[in-house]
Amino acid sequence: MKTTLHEDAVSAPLLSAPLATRVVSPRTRLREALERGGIVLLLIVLCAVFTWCEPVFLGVDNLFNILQSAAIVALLAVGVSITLAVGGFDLSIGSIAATAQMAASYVLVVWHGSAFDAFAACLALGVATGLFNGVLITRFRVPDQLATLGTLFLLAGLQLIPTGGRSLATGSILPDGTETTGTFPDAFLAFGRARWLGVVPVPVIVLAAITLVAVLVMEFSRWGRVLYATGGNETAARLAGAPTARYRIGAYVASGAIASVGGALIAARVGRGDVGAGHSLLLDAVAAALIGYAVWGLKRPNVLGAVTGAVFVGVLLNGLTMLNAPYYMQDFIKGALLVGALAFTFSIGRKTTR
Amino acid sequence: MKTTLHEDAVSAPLLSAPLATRVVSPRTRLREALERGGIVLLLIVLCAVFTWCEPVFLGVDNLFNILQSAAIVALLAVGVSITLAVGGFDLSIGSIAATAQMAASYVLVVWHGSAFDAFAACLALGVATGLFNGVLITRFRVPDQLATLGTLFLLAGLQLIPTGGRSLATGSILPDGTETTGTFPDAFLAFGRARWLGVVPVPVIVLAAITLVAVLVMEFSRWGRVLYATGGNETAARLAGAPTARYRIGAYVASGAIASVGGALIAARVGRGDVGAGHSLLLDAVAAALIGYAVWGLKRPNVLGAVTGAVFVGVLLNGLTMLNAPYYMQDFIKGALLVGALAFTFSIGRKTTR
Amino acid sequence: MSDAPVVLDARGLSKRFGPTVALADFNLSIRAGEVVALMGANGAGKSTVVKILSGVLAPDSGSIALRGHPYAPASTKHAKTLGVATMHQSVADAGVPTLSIAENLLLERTSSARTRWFATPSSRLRDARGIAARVGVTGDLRAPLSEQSVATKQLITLARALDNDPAVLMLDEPTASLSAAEAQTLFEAIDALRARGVGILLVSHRMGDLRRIADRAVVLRDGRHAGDFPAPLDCDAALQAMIGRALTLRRAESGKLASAVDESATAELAINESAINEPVHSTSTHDTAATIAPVRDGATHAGDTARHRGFEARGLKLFDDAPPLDFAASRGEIVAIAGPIGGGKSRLARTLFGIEPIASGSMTLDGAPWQPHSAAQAIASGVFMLGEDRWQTSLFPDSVPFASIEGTLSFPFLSRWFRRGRVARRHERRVARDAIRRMTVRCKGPSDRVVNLSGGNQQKVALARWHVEPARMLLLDEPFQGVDVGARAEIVDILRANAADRVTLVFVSDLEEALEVADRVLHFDRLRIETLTDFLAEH
Amino acid sequence: AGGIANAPAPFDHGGVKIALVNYLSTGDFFQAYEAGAQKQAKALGIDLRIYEGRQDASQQRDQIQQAIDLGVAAIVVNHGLPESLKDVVQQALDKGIKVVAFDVDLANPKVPQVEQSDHDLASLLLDQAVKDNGETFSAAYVYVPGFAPLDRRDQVWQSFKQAHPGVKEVARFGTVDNQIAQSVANEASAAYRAHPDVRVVFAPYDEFARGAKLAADEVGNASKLRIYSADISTADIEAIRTPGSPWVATAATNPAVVGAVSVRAAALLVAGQDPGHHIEIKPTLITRDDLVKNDIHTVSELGAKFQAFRKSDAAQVAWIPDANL
Ligand SMILES: Nc1ncnc2c1ncn2[C@@H]1O[C@H](COP(=O)(O)OP(=O)(O)OP(=O)(O)O)[C@@H](O)[C@H]1O
Ligand SMILES: Nc1ncnc2c1ncn2[C@@H]1O[C@H](COP(=O)(O)OP(=O)(O)OP(=O)(O)O)[C@@H](O)[C@H]1O
Ligand SMILES: [Mg+2]
Ligand SMILES: [Mg+2]
Repeated sequence: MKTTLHEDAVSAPLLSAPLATRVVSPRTRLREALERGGIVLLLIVLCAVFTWCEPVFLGVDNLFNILQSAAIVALLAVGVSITLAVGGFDLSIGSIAATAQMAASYVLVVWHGSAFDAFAACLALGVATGLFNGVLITRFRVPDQLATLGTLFLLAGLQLIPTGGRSLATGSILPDGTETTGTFPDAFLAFGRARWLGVVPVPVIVLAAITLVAVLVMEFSRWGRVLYATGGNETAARLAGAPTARYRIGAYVASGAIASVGGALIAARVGRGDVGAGHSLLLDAVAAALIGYAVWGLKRPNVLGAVTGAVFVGVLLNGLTMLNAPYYMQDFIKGALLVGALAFTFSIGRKTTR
Repeated sequence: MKTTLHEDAVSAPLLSAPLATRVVSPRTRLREALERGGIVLLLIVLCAVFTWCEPVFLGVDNLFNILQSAAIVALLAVGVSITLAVGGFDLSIGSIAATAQMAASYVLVVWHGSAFDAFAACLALGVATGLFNGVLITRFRVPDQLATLGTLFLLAGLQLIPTGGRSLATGSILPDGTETTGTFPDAFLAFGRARWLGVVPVPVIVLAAITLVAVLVMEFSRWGRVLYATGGNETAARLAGAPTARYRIGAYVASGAIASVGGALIAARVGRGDVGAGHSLLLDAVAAALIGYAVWGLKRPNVLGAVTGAVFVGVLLNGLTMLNAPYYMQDFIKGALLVGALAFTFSIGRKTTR
Repeated sequence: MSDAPVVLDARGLSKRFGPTVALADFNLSIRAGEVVALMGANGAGKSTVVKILSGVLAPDSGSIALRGHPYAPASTKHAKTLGVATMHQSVADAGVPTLSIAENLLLERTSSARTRWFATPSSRLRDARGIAARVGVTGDLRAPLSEQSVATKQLITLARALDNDPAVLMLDEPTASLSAAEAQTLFEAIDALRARGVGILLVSHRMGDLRRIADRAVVLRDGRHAGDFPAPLDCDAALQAMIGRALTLRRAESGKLASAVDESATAELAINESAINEPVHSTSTHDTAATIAPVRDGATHAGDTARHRGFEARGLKLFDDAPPLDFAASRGEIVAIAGPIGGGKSRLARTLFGIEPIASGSMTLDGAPWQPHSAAQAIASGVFMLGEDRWQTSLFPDSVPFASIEGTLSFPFLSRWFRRGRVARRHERRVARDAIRRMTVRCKGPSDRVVNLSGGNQQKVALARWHVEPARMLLLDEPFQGVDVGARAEIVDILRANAADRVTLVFVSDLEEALEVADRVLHFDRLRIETLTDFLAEH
Repeated sequence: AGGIANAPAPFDHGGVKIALVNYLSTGDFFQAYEAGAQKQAKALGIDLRIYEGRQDASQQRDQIQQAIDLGVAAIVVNHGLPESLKDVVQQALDKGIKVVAFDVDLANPKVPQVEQSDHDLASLLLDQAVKDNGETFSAAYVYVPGFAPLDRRDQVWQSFKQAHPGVKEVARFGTVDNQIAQSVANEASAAYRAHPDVRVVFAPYDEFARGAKLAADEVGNASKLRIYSADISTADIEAIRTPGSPWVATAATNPAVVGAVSVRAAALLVAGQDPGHHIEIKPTLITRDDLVKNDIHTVSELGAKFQAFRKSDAAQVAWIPDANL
């Protein structure tokens, strides 16, 4: 991860320029502007095109609809970005969300728990998994991607066991033959379905809130600085007296918790424990998080970028379906735009070396 | 995946490898032996257990059957390992395999091509994709994981277009309404189904051959050294005269080609082109490649480890199915063993520092 | 002075790494306001001492007292909070390349739980400026650290060390990559601390520096205490204690290698005498000019004769707006290109090596036009370069399977030696053994991992690499970084012994080093080149 | 698209927007289903908007909402999870949009239910299995829970085992990892080796059956085995026909027909006519012998032989032109 993504750290001596001798020509300024705004610009262009072809696209309902459909992926992407920032990589978010979703349903349908209980269960699961990842990585020195991949499989299996692999809804049969009797309370369903003032979907509000907090922490708080420092050069951070291990664990706990909130949202939207849910979440979230590198030309993991990335993909899919592009074209166009946007952003910001 | 570049490395003790002429206590020697053999040992224990519960397990047929089922994941894992060695990470292998498999079927069923044509088409596709990845990464400076993720989506979509998202077999309907008439020639099917001397499945032979070549190149040839050097410290490698960019492209071409062979094997075995982005292939391959870090206690990407990792998982699944473990237990146990083995291997190899 | 209270008192420290005894029963005490120099050859154990005192390593045995209380730092953080600040030898550990200078300066503060959790970027910048001021770093603190020169990185690290007013400050090779002027700023900072009663432990290979500020020198040899030397420092005695034999510096003249301790030693002393009270830079160079420079410049001023065997640059411009460079160096000659850090030496070196484009002008090698366009091509045609900062430009991290001495040595020549691809370990090992012998690298064998070598020995390995094959031109960028006097003398010998049939260009920021190694010294700053005499005439 | 003469409004001047919201799109069945729907839509001059399904229930919700925003005349819901659909469907109905559901029970009087009866389908197969193998045999069962059709077929299998104590389920496996056939084959061959006594494989999904057959060929116990599966495609027919194939029977409806029916039902609703609340398409049992005897190679030839398979007159009225599938 680190080696590949922060390569300028390695090529540094080739670029070394004495402190504060940066002469900025208008051309470079334009280039930098493009580098910063590249993807955002593309996003705006896209919206324009879609609106032109299908006016409904710009309708308030539809825009919130897009945000809503992007919300869950965006949440997970925020989580991944945080772990990327500490030089890690949480591959388990997808299955955390899926498992949390099953857990919530189990609490509601089998244990007749309240909406609160279900939500608490989700969070507990997310935090626990995050701790588990963190400890594996810091105490047992398992490489991040390896540890979280293990957790991925672990959860993917675990979530199936209580129900014997079946989906979980009122009246579904448990392995022991009993039939479930609990139901999803409206309070819980509202969490995923209600709209504030009948306009803004709750998931969007949740996303906004979490994003706000994450941005504050990552960009403006000392914790965020230490997280990035740990990712940039753990030894240096440790020598500076930062409890890097604890921070890394923290990052995984955070991403676990956020992912589990995503899971709760899924459960609330679907209204049952769906075994198939969230299988494509991981890749989409990672895609969003990595697009985030490019969004503001920061070339480092960042929360706002990740969210933008998720919305970007959401807009694309929504617009394309509106234009009735066959679904098999959608994946392709998604990929093509992704690759194009990236090639553009990264090559434009490239410095000449040999 | 993380590299530390510095002098009297504060973390040097962590990295310091056993030295040739070092007086070691029997305890350390045992520890190092475990560190090296940990996972292999576990593998043997597993086999023993399975055999004890189900004697058929150790039958020659079944063993080859395991190898056959592990072959494709193993192939992809070899590819990933090569890209990991240059400090990259090829996330597109899964979809390369899936697409190659469709391509082969298309050549056979729609264009009535020969087995050779189909195979050539696969390879061409793999090499082309590898080049594409490599150029994105080296020329356009797109971070590896980002570039290959883009390619992943690109291919996932691309493979659907010719058939409009349908699977390809004799008699499937193309988007233009025509019905396909070609068939899979036996020559091609044999590539995935035949057994040498009626015992060794061809895929296993293919795997063995490719592994051998890969190991020779990666561990014993100068090319392998440049690859690892590029991954370790690209600047140093470049200053020492290595055409690092070309080597990185090379690595991706190699992994692309290998993945496409995997795809051809799938097509030949199943006898049709199944749509599907090959996400599970990707995950399993990455898992295998990362287990490879641990296998010989090398803690770095390595081909032999990756193959062992794949076989490890293959044994697990085969054995569990024999014991009639419900499929949802399999993922769980897979994950548990994975995590356990890794925590073990990595923590045992750790030396005390602060 | 001597009645000042003892702030740090270490007794019987020992540390082994496998079979290597890095430190054996070592005692050290530092008084308030005292500057103690820790001297020792490469691998003597200096960094080990520093690491133990700063809580990076735990001693195998021994006890430490800080201000009379037992002191056993559980971690670097702990050490810091107890009042022991450290500037480690490796710049790479020092900062976070991906973060801005400001954020690096504030790393300690952000890491400490006592800091307020929220801060606007602007307020951060303000705080950072405050810290930067202490060591005279100015300018845009938002630039990423990765774009800074080694010197700037070092100054930033020091600034951080000073920030949390320590009782004891340890500096491991602080001046290794500092120009005289920058060293001066550093020393002033140290003087200020001394006045505030901070105890200081200074590890350095530069006699000049030590004589300038050390109150006392403690010498280590092979991890053992080998003598205490009060100020004024008796260099010869100290060096002798360090290396265990009378040091014989070679007279700086190409060809003959007559040993003559007296002249060059005194020459060096001459420099150092004057270095004590006056600012190092100007005076020392004046003396040098007086004693040595004219002779040197007289030696061989390779003119623009046609068929000139060697390297020649005509109207070479590194940038469009840079002055044209004209200079030549013949085969068998060692030319030092000396000048302050950030003057463009590395840039020039990389240009000659062919990995930086030239704006205009021409270069010739042995009369034939020299226009390389890649490292590979340069190496193939016998032009080698040793980059500055070994861990960035030469060595491979331990995660690389062949990051052993032999693997590091053979890497550039794999394609030359093993055309058909298969790497023959035996050949590699033979070459490595030979190199280890010639370079006197302190190690167990060719298969040693490079990370486990001491700084100086790592540097020797990096240098040795470019001596396993004959070179037409050898470019050395800061080859003496973190190399002790003894080793430096050895390296100089090696360079001379092999200089006979090649052009050797040494790019150094330390004049002392330049004078020791070179037949001829060219001064280079702001991309402008001139002979040392001309340069000195101007001053 | 132009309108149809003497069709009720709004079909008389075409351009009616209808949305087809899928839960799953991949796989032969759903592809054929979509194709059938497309054809019928074209015949009716309908502008059919197809929403891809990625087996993601919450996405399906979003898509229905999107369709509502788009102002379609009717929505065809193809599969899905009732819990996640009921409320959004209600929203659609409230907005006056007609809704037809295929294979997902929305339990809403306003919503006609098109169904391929999985119950019948499974029982057809199992009865055939008993006919072929007698009352007592040990079986391997390929099943992955969590997919509505498979779960419904599973219920039949469970009650079947109750009713036939002679039937022993000695092995159970299954996976939906891509490529499904290949992953199932890996498991199946292990199961066959561990349980040589297996005579019957109940694989109520043709991807599963393909894997089971592949494994049988590899292990070499094809001659001792009979595989019973659901769904059919030309490729399946070829696989069933191959000499010595253990795949002896499959039960299926023609997905294209089902697709067409769904669209017709929606069209009727839009035209203000009643397609009836419960529209069922009966599955057909297709045995190896049928295929060989009648020399059937493709689905279309199959249609020629089996009336029920080619076309269904469910939701069929005079003014609706034939989709000629
Ligand atoms: N992590 C380690 N593992 C094994 N040996 C080590 C390790 N660290 C240091 N050593 C050995 O301990 C000895 C002392 O090393 P140290 O770095 O203290 O020397 P030094 O005095 O700092 O030399 P230099 O001036 O070159 O930096 C050396 O022989 C070195 O090889
Ligand atoms: N684009 C440019 N145009 C003109 N001069 C430049 C340009 N970029 C850098 N310089 C000058 O070139 C010199 C080299 O800068 P650099 O930071 O590479 O120093 P350096 O080569 O690392 O110096 P040293 O190796 O001596 O420490 C500096 O004096 C700098 O002012
Ligand atoms: Mg040192
Ligand atoms: Mg330099």
